[in-house]
Amino acid sequence: MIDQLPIINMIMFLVLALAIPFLRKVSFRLTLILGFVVLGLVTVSSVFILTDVMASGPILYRLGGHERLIGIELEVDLIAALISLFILGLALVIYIYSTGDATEGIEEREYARYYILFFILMFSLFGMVYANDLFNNYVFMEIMSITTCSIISIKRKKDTYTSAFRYVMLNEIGSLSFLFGVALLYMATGFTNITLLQQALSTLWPAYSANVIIALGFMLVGLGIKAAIFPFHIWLPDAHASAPSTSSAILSGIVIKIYLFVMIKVLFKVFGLRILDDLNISAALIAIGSLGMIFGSLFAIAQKDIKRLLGYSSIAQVGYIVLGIGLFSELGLAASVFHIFSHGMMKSALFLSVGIVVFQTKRRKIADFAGLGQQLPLSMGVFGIAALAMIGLPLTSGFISKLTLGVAALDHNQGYLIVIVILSSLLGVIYYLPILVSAFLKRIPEDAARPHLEKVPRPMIAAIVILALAIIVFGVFPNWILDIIEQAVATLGLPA
Amino acid sequence: MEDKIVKTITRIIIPFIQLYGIFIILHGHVSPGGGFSGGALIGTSLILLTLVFGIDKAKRKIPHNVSEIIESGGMMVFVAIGIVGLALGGNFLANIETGFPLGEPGTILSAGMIPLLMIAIGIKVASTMNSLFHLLIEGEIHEDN
Amino acid sequence: MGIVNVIIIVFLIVCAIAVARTRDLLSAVIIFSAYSLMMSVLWLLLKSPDVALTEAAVGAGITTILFVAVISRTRRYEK
Amino acid sequence: MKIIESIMENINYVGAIALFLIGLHTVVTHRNLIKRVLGVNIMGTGVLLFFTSIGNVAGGEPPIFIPGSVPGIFVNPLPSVFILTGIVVVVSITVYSLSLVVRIHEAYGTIDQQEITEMIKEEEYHD
Repeated sequence: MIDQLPIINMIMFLVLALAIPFLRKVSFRLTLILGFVVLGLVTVSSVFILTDVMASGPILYRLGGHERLIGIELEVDLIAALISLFILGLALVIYIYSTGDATEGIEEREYARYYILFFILMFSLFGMVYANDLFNNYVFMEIMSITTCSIISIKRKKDTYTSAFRYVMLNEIGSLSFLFGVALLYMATGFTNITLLQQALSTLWPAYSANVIIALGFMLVGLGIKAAIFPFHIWLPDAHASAPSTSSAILSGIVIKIYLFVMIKVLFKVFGLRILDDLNISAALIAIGSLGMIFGSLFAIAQKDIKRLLGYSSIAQVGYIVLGIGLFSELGLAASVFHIFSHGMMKSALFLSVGIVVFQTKRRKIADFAGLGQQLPLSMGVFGIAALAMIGLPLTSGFISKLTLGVAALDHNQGYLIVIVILSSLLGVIYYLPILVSAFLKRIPEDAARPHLEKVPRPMIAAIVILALAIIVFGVFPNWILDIIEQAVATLGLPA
Repeated sequence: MEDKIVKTITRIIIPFIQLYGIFIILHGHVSPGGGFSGGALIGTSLILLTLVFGIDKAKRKIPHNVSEIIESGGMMVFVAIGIVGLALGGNFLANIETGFPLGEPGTILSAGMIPLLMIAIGIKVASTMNSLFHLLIEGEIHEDN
Repeated sequence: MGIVNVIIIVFLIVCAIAVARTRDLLSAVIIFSAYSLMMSVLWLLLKSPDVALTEAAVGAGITTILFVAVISRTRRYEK
Repeated sequence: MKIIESIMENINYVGAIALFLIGLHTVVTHRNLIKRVLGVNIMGTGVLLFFTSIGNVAGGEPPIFIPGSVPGIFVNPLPSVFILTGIVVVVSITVYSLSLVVRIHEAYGTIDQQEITEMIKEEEYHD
């Protein structure tokens, strides 16, 4: 029975998404409750999957019982099980938040559409995490790019359309590049199944080196565009700035991270360490990651709009993850995966708390945050905790990921990388701290016009408080999760 | 368009296009074609209907809420057929293991559940193509809640 | 590979460049339709009749119609 | 001469790569939004053509089983399946971006990327 759970998870999301048009006519509340039930059920089954995978190795599942060579195969290994739980956790929090308010520009009658997109997005996310087949990864990527674009442009405003259009075009270039890479690998080996590809490539690599090199390049560029890795990041800030807060949280917290996870899959499960070492990919990834860390932060300093600032900060954080992957060591990869988790939580907390502030005050310029600390202690408090975690203050999850990354860099005899990590953190101080200082410490004169505040629905507050608690729990007791991550990373066959 | 020739020819030709589409859908497992291409053909005939007789008449034939139900329903049927395999102990979308009758190779009634899947896909694709065209020439979906 | 194959490929490339260079969007779309049809012939030559059928119905049929619909709603000439 | 011969032998691969690059060039450099969507289509067909050429076998037959006949060498049917999926995906992306183009035209009155950028800049300036 436990073998069937992965596909059951995906079917549940798909069926719910398809059922919403019918349910809406009955009652919208029912849709919300059912969505909650489905997310809960999937969480339970994912926990089962995780325990089973930890006990007895990866779950393999073949759709329709066809063989590997021609059929669709799902594989849930330990990393996939962990990542799917992470997606679910964040999705639950964002879902709770959006039941309070999906508005902020979305019209009332669009709610149902928003939830349809949300669940199809979840379906494709799970598909991408589970699929053990490069072509299916491509298909889920395309489903995902359409749904994410629609979630960005769900607000019927002018600028969302242009940013969504730019996003869809760049995404399409990215996914077609990925597909081209898949085609080149298929030409060399005749497989798209990841397990078979890995076996075939390790023997065929000297004979088909041109194919493999070009395929690797195309795939990395494609995934780089989709994950907003530094030179390909141009679509991200626009998309964030115009989208509703929940969409930004999904985009920055989950979607980008899944592309990075696919990158890990492609690098270590398809190509394998030998090819990567021969081509010296490590140095390239480290360079790209470091550039992203520095330039993302530099761009962020110049921003006036808070959401754009957060978008550029995401680019810098993606740089950390790429750097960790590029170290090609177990600890480095563990640091990356941990940072995927912790950045997902921190960025969602930032976006959602900013969302509450925008909801209450209807303002989003950084200058308008002055003195908001006294007026909105809770949401600005969560913002503060998340921002301090971004900077890397001890006792928060951000500190742990930076620490692990630094240790991994030292292990790798590349101590100069620590300088870059610290430099990027300092740049983070430059753009996050002024917001906090002016929000909490600046006194506004009594007679100054204060913005009119709207009442906040409770689910929104609950969501951001959960995130803030999670950030601190991850920061104080990191070993719970780090142990599992290290155990998971060990299956990829990297040097310790 | 107020051209009598165009209208008459369209009236004659649409059934044939649709028949050909149905043929392609039903023969998806024995000859080239399948749910998507056949559905696209039927969708084209519906688009032709819209082009010649105007969007109002086409909408009266297939209102928006009906096409919405068809689209969701088509996918639901697909998933349901897949779940049959799951429920009977095989994998999702299992065909032979589930005990679908395989029939005689080369005839329409063969290949187990594949014709059923093709029909579900075909209906969904036809309706989707039509409603996408309506959406593009109208701009907005007017939802009638 | 036969000479027909080469001719079709050359035709496809010429069409693609023409699509990129033509200022009149409607003409570009019509050229694109011819391109799709030729592509479906090529797929027939490469022994994938399934794909040829689908490409003929979708690439040459529906995509063209949708493009024309959008052009009729927006504007025809590129500046 | 040898080069020309090898190009002739691999004409499908060469053509596929050429189409991919032409499409990429159109998407990246063109100002007109509809042209960019056309570029994506060309790019897509380029990649799909590449896939078919891989599956093609010299002298093969279409992979259709006709009862009563003796099957010869079939071409690889798996790429056809990939391409069918790919066509579906490219069409849906096309339709989605076309609907965005219509919305953009409603909002800005133009479908020229440069004019839109100027308009956005002007709006930001007035803010």
